[in-house]
Amino acid sequence: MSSDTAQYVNPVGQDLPRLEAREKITGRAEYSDDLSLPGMLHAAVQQSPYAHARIVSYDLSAALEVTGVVAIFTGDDIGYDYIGPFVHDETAIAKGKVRYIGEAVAAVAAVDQETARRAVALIDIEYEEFPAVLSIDEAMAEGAPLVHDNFDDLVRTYEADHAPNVMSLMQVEEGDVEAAWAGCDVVIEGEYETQAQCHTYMEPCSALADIDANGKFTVWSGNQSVFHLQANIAQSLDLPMSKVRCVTPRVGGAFGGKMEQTIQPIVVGLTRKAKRPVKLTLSREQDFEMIRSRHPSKVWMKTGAMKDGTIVARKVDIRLDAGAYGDDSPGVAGICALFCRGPYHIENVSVESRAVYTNKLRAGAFRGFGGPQVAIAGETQIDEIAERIGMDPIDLRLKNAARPDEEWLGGLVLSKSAMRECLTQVRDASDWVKRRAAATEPLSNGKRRSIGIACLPHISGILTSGAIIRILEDGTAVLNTGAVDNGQGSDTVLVQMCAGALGIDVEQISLATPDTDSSPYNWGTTASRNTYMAGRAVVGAARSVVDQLKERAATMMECALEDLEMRPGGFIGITGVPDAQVSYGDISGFSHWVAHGPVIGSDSLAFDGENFDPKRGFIKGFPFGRIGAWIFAAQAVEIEIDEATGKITPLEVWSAHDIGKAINPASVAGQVEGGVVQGIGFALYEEMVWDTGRLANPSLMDYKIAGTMDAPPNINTILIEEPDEFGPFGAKGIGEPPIVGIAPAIANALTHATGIRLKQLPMTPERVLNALQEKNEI
Amino acid sequence: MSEKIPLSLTVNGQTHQAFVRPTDTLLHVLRDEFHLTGTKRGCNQGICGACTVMVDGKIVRGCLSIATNCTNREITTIEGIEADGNLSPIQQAFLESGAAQCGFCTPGMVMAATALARTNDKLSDDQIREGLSGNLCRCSGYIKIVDAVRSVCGGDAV
Amino acid sequence: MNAPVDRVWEFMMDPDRMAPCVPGCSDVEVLGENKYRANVKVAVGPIKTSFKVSVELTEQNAPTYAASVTRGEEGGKASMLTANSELRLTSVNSDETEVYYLSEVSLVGRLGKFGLGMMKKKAKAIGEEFAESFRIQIETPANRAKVG
Amino acid sequence: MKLHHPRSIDEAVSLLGKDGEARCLAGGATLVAMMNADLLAPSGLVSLRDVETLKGISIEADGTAVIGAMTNHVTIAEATEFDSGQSVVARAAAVIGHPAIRNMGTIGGAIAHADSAADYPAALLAADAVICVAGADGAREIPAGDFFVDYLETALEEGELVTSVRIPAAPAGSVAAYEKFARVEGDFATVSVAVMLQENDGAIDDIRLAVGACAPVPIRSPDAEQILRRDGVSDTSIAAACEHLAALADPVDDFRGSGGYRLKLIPVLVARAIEAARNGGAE
Repeated sequence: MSSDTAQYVNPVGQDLPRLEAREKITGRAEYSDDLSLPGMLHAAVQQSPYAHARIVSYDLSAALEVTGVVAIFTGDDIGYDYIGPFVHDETAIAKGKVRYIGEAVAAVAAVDQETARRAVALIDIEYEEFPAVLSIDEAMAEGAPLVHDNFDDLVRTYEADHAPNVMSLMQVEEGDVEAAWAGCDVVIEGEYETQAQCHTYMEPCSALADIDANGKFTVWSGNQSVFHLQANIAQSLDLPMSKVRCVTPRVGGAFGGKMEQTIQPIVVGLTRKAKRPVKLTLSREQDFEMIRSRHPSKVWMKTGAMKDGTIVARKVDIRLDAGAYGDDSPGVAGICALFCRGPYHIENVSVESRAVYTNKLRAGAFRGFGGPQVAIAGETQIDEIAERIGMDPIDLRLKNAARPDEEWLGGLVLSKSAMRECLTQVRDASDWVKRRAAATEPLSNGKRRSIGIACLPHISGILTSGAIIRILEDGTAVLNTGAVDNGQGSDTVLVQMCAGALGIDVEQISLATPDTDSSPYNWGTTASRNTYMAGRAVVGAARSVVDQLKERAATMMECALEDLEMRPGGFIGITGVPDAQVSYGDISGFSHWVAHGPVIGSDSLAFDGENFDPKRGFIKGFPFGRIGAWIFAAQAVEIEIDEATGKITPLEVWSAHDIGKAINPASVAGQVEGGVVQGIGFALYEEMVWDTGRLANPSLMDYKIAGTMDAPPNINTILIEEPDEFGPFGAKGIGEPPIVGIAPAIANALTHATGIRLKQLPMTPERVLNALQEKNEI
Repeated sequence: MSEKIPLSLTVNGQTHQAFVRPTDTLLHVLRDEFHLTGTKRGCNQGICGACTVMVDGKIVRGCLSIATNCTNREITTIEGIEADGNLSPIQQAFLESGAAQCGFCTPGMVMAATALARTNDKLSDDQIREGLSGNLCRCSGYIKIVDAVRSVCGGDAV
Repeated sequence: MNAPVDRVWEFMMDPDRMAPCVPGCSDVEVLGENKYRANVKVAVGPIKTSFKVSVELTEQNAPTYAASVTRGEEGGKASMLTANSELRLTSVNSDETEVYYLSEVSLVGRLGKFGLGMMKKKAKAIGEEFAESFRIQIETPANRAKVG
Repeated sequence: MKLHHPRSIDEAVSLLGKDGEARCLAGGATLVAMMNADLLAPSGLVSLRDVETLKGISIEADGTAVIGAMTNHVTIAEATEFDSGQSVVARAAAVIGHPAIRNMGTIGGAIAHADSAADYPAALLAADAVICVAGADGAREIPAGDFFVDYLETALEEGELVTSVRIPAAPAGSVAAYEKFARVEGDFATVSVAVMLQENDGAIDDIRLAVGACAPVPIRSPDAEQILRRDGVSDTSIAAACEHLAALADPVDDFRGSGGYRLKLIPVLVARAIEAARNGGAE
């Protein structure tokens, strides 16, 4: 059973294949839409044709006459039971008003897909159309129509100033920015615009719900937190949480898009009325129109520096287009404000960051969580400064890079961070100096090659997690955390850590699937926190298990507790006496059948880093408390530019990360490679386009993500392992940073080669060509 | 609603039968009638490639194929790629290279890679990327997928 | 238009004479003061459909300005369109009138998800076809007589 | 709703004659996508799968290449039968969508759908192709230039179907190329240019230049070609020629690029297409 102490290999740090790889490559992995239950009904939804309107009435008669229709769910079936992570402003399905085109207004459950679709179209809804606000400027204009006219009455979980259609204003003030400009030799100022990016997880949202004889619901769906989902469903349908059980089958990607509820409340609402299992799976088009996107943003930024490269001051105004519902917007606006300083030491900083309601699809969490919106402004201004003072961009960054021992905005301590190593290693690995110099020479084919750099701060951690480990009779173990693996590989990493902490093999651990009935708590697969937070809980639970094993072994071997040691391979032995040992199997059998009872270890924790220091500076409206361990990255991208068409082709990427410790280096590389290519999509290809209030490209035909021919053939992942003192085995998270620096690195490479500076994303061939022609006209 | 008619298809060497609508797609029939859910529905417009299956050995889009037009054809899905319970070389390579992340694109990707591997055993990276260009993946950045395919049918020419 | 502003106005306010100028328009019904209903056939290649539209004059200042809202839907609400239109007539001289017509059309549903660029061109083409047949209608002597 | 499997063209034609709303099912690559998007709901489908006479490529005595309507893109892309001028069609076929789409899609289905941003239309125009169709009143031949009528509209009458595409032998020694610019690989073209070129020590004897995705139908300008024949290939002659092409263009504004941008791309792609043709079709 357990392997021999001598030949035991600790799985931590090993490139183990995913635990579930085999089921995924054979087609056996089950995602929500692959599930079905006896008597299951199929659902379809009707979407709002108006960007802003009052729902006057529903006429369900025609739909109800359709044979095979079992239940209809509309706003009339619920009260004003609002949900939302920061502002409670959203209901299970549109009620009273619709606030964006595509919003779900009515749903039908019927015996089959076709019947449900036919019937839902027959629901006749009378609307009273209101004027809509379709942009940040329209929304903030004097006397603009209000997206939420009852905003003042809504529950908010944060303290921030607000204004008409402005749900939150986050303010940061350190030093004296206005006074500081005087001492600057160079001042760069600019306005930047970023677009709505669609998560485009490959699995469109799908949910299946069932109801038992006691009125308890079970919900299978793709999500990033069964627990958060359970709360959202219960609250939005006025159910006790004990009547809602959430389970997670395989999830086909999420990237932030499935952190809040998607369609689960609608499916449970239908199930409640139908008293039968109901499944709803969105079409790709509906998923585009209905769920959420990355926040479009407008960022004004001004940065000042001295001749020697010292960055003295930065002032920023951030406006996020939050769409029709609050969702994670105040949080994203807060992170924008906290990250827009960049990973630098800047004495004087002043930031205002607003989340603004508009009558468009809600924006929410998306890998990077505000980082990409401010990085394009901040990191291109650093390059502009470098150019103006004639300094190498990497040298300038190194000169100003925040030191591990120093404090971040608001007084958060960086502790161990490898910002500088990220920069120097990218410089060396990319042969930076040589490629930078070569960039000025046009190639034989008339195109140009260039390389650019960007670096970034992020955080890993936040909030709470738990873990339970139970030793089975034979000495193998069950690990249960409730952490959802969206495909990034956290299941494997958590099991590797559990095995490593217990000194046994991964094959000897069974991982429980996330289930609100049986799993301990995990706030969510978000904020790059599973490895860091769930991992810490796993290590804590393992420690407790080992203590219990020793206690029982002491009884078995009639020795003192302190004489015992854990031995790799699943043994507890007497220190200094090699053959005096008992296996976990023996101990567990003894515990189950003789004394002490089963070995069950658990741990529960909240992120316990420092909070803001009110004495240090002025911070108002930040909706989080302690936000996690700081992680840094530096990314260089080499591109080829076709100056005749404006097309930018990414050739190679170097991405260095302050990872603490890579529990599974191959898996980390996979995260980096995927994040980098999403960053390339954000930089070059992806943009949700609205036309007269409607999303005009809600399909993979018209909204383009990178394919094999559009992604760079070479992505070099560089891992800097400077162990974090609290991280499990010293590890920190990796999920988000890889997406953040790509757009600014490409923008900087473009400027280096051509002199043009794009301030709007994506950098489409058309925008590049227009800029090149404007430059040549001057 | 149009009348359902009996349909018999050969999938992975076995005969499957169901009553379907004449316009039902192969993807719909595989998943919802034959309960072969390994083939995924990602866009239903032929763009993402998650529904890639083989018809007479050639990869096609399950979502753009009319099921009743696939009679008298040999249909192969991800469920038919393993050889007597063993992973195929491509599947083995996907396993070892860590090419599957969320796994939703993986069945289609494995089908496209399998078809590619059958064409030649000396493919350049460009040929591999071209061969997989119709299959979108949002997790991996394609690096490990291309690594996996290269390890099976990559040539010296790169 | 080679016609006096009053006649252009009168013509434009008369659904029975306007309808034939709108491509594919049929079954015009007057619902009441400044409210009409009609059926409009549209085809984009093989995609052939018809919208039940209702037009409401929301503002009028004879004989120079009118604003209207047009709402329409395909059977089964597969697509819905909303058009906010503005008409301005300026008398150039006794028998010439400058006609300014602006219509912002918004299309949601199945047709709103498809071929943005092409659909815009189609809408523009329909608008031009309308303008042309309108001009012919109002400038033909026969109609002059009717109105005069 | 019924799906038919005729075995001959006549059988297919009579089936189409019986039901005006029925549509031909070729590869399905475009028709089924539109059905899935609820854009089309044909009352019947006439599958051409089993009509063997519609498949394959043959060369007639005079060098004319005859491509059966049911020949898929990959077969055309890999065909060795074409002369170097006719190969413009193969070059276009090679960049349609992705491998699975090229396995499914057929030339007949693609041109009957007549997407203005598709790849065949410009190539067929440059190749002086003739579209052969069959209907209740018999067969007829339509020059590519007359076949494409408007967005998604062709000269096909109700009840007619495309049976083959005839590509005349290109002038001796002519070369060809197809240049496509797209946002990402495999997307529909933002602009595409097909060229067939016959040169004799520097002088251009014959040139056919067609632009795709810049108008409801592919465009060709005799004046543009005249300029290039007269002045030879130079930046100035290309610029002058492209002004004539631009005059015929009426590009859309959408996420693949604004009309203005598409016009800017025409001279760039024309120059590259000519260059590529001279280098044997390779860039």
